[in-house]
Amino acid sequence: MGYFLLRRTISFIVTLFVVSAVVFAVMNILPGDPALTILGLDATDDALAALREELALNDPVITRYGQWVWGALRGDFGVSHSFRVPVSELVVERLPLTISLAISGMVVTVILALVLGIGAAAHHRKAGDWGVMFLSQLGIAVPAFWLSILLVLLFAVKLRWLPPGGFPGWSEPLGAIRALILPTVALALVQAAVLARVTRSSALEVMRLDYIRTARAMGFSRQRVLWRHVLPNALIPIVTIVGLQFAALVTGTIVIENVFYLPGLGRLIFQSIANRDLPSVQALVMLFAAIVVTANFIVDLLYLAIDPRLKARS
Amino acid sequence: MIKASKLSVSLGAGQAVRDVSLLVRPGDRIGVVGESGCGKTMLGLAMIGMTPAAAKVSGSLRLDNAEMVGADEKSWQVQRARRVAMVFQEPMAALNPIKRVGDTVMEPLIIHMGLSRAQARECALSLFEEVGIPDPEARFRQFPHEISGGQRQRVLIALALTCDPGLLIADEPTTALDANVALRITELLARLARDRTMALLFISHDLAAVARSTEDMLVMYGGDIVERGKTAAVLSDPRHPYTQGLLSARPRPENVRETDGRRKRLPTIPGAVPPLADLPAGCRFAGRCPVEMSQCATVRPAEREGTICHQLEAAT
Amino acid sequence: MTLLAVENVTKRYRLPRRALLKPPAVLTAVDAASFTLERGQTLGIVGESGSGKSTLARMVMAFEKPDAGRVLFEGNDLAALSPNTLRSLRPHFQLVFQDPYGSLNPRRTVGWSIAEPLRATGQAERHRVSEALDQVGLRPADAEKYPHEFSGGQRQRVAIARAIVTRPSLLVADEAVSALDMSVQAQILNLLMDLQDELGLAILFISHDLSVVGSICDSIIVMKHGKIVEYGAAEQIMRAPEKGYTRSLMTAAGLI
Amino acid sequence: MTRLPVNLMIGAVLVGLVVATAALSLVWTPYDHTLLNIRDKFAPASPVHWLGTDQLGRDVFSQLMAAARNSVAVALTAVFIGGSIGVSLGLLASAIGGLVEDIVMRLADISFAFPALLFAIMLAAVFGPSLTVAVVAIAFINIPVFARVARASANQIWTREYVFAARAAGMGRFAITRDHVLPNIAAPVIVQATIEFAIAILAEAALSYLGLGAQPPAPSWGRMLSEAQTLMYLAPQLAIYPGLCIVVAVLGFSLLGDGLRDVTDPRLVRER
Repeated sequence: MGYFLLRRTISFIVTLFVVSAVVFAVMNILPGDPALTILGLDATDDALAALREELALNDPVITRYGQWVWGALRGDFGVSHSFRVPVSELVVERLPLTISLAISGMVVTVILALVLGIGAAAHHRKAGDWGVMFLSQLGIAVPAFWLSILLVLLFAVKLRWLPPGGFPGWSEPLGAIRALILPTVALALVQAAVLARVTRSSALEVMRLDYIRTARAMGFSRQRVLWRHVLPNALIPIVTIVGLQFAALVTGTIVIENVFYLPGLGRLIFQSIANRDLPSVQALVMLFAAIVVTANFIVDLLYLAIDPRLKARS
Repeated sequence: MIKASKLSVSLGAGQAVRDVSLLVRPGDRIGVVGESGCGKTMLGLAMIGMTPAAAKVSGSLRLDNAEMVGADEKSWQVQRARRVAMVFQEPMAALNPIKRVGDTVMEPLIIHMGLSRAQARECALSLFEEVGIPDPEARFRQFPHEISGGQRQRVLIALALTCDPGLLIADEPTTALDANVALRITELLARLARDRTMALLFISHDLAAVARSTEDMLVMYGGDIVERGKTAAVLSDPRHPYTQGLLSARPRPENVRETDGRRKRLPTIPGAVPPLADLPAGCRFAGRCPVEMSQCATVRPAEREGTICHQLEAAT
Repeated sequence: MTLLAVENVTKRYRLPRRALLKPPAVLTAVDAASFTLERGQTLGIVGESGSGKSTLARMVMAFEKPDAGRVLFEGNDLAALSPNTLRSLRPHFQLVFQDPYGSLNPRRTVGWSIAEPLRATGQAERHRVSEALDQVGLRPADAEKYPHEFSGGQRQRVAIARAIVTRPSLLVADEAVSALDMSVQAQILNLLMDLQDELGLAILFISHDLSVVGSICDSIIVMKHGKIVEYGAAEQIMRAPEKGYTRSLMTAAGLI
Repeated sequence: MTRLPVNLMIGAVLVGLVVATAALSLVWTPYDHTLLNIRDKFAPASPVHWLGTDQLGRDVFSQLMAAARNSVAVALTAVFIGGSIGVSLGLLASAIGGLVEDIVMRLADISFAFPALLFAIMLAAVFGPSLTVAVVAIAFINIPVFARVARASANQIWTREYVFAARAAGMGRFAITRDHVLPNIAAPVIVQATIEFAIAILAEAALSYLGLGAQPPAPSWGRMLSEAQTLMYLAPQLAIYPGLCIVVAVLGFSLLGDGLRDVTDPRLVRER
């Protein structure tokens, strides 16, 4: 078990480094001259030279990569070209919103999906099953941003129950929560559709296995077999998908923040693109990728807790 | 006491089990023999109410005095919790992989018998001992993948014993095991049946195992019981042509050469078991039988002295 | 020349590492096994699961290289041959598997599958496929059918037809009758004996079932934990096994 | 297999509808979808403009048809590029095994750290947003997906006894990949491609909505939605139609993919 942990941890760290190298390469080597990208073709030579100096573009690529990584490890992501403040300050300011959105979205997703998925499996080929399957099939096909627009049309424009967008800040807790309800629902419904399907098929898969037959042969009730024998085993593939979905949710926040004009990292990244602020984009992309990689690492650790066979095998 | 009369299991167009009548008394050890597709597993499943959803069960099956054909899942749950238990072929697959084997065996004791955890633990440990699991305390905390195939099958037998069943159905319990281990599991099942005066239905294609563990045996072919009787008698003096063919097709490593030094060929039954839906309506063995008569394929033979065969019917 | 000579063959597998500092455990699947098989003879290898009998078969088939020792087929050390030489030699030693369902490509006609060894060496196919089907008791017209149209026993016949289509001198049968029902098993065993008489095949017959091995083999190897525990003439071993382990296997098989 | 599953048939009909519309838009739309007619802006649905006009008086129905073409083209290109590279890598990894397989699969693992959106963001920051950026980003995320599917299916085939038989017959790796592996992994790869097609249409819509994909005046359902969003109080209907189109297209491909999986995966067929 210790060995498994160690191997996963090493692979986690290696992955982070490879990811950082890819991000750095795309943002610094692909454009040829980042300074030209930032300032545009009509920039003067002097301005270009000044910017190259500021971003240390005259150093060898390897040195620049090393400095970037070293800085990032200490929490220093450089200075935003457009806002003229350290990127880390921008991140600290906006991260809480993005994280709360992602986590509340995940919680709603998991609860909804487990209940619907297991329920559908328990009523395999009955009306409830078809209903859940139909809804989830539909949910998978609905883009989150369109669902958001529909929710806004209904709850903000027509019923006027909730605000159509914007964020009053955490100093107004009630307003903040109201502002997050529609975004959370939009994020979660689509993901729950996917997860409910996975849950259902995973449960059905487990239900066919011999040890479920054993449990039935012992005379346990349907409910007991379902919740005590099927569910724990069905969780193993579900956890994988939850890990992948957290990644989808985190990038989903980028979209949703733009739909609802929420001042989180997703808005920031688009402002940075519009401003051609390469240092900020680079830092933010790396941050999002790191969150995704970390989520997958946590999923691997969860496996250890769920599946005792792993400890033996690895 | 368990009594099946005219018990049938239909699957689509075919009958996996056809009009089987069977009486099982406490302490009976009955072997069920036949090749794959003969209906022996389906018979076992029918006796514990676990035939596949697509299967239709008809006829009568009485557990003690309760009629179980057409009974709902709830009444079957009660029977499974108290009266009948089943052990399956693949011990690895039959155990919940993420549950410690001790917890697996304790579960029915707590749920069905209402024991406390401590009592259940004590009881499960003594069951482990009864089925011959060495060092039960240590095994108790292990997961199925951590113990050997033979130990897993013993755990499953212990699990089946938790409700002190009147009938234990063992479906090919030794097929997935090595010969030496299989032998010991066979002996264990026979001993448990004797010690507990528990009925044992031992379903197997392994004639040697059946010979060793049972007193009575049934030979099945195409969903019919084609022959039944004392195990020793059936094996030494088979009467139905199918049983005769089956027994002689068994490879026997003695007198393996003809006088000219060539190897003897094994006697065979021609052809193969047809799919369920293609079985002849009369005697199921028609079409492969060496002593077939004109009416065999269409007319069902009646049972005489434990066997169903037109030839024997004609002889008596 | 001896057809097949296995000399002191050893195969080890590294088990997955469990701890960082300890070296990974090593499983010796086959431990210094030696035997010979002459043309036209049948040698049985019996053992329980994990005895190393299938590993031995894979090395004889040159799917794996031994860690020590040599496998000599017609005097050629299989592990030392270049890939091309090995390929040109392959038609002479062929293989039949346990599972009649998995051993044929479900998307190809059985005629296509039977002809595969011929194509591999660029030989003409047609009449050889018909001939092979005939030899295993199937009709030449069956070549156009797909595997799912056959019963388990017939599929095993097809697999045998594929193995003999190149007229090999050695047939390795790895649990070739274990998945079959008793009545079909007898048919396939008879077929193997017929083919042996007809074609002068040598058969390396691997099985967990001592009664099968005892009734069709000339000599027998009993393996346990990778080691050969008993090796001798079949009649001799079946009449008077020397080792307790062999005797226990016989007891378990209901032979004593 | 006498009856085709319902999802397959519904999926096939919806996909047929979308593809036919896209094809038709190449030769005919009721109006030129770029034709401005400011006087006629926000026209309601009528026999003249079947679904009305937008804020610049363009015919909505014509725009939706032209956008179908855009969606299908982007998805087709991206899935084809990503799929061919991914399948080749997967087959290679499976056939060679060892270190090559390890490296390919580790890279596939790592590339899952970049969802299409992140990749598109990077490219858009460097090259400026364009439809090409969207296609490249979607193609890129398809590579590891197909590599995994191809390798997993291929590895299964490589352990089949008929592959051992082919090796025993003297067949080489290339011939075995051609004769046995490829035909047997075709089904899972096609199923995956259909599902990825649905995902690609969703991704294109999202990227265009965010302004990272199709640029005006190129027609795109996603871009139409982002324009409609600003006019939500004025003309809410404009925010409905493009979304419905996306749902129909995605639903069609995802049902088709599920249906294909049901008929090609023997394990699932038995369950039915």
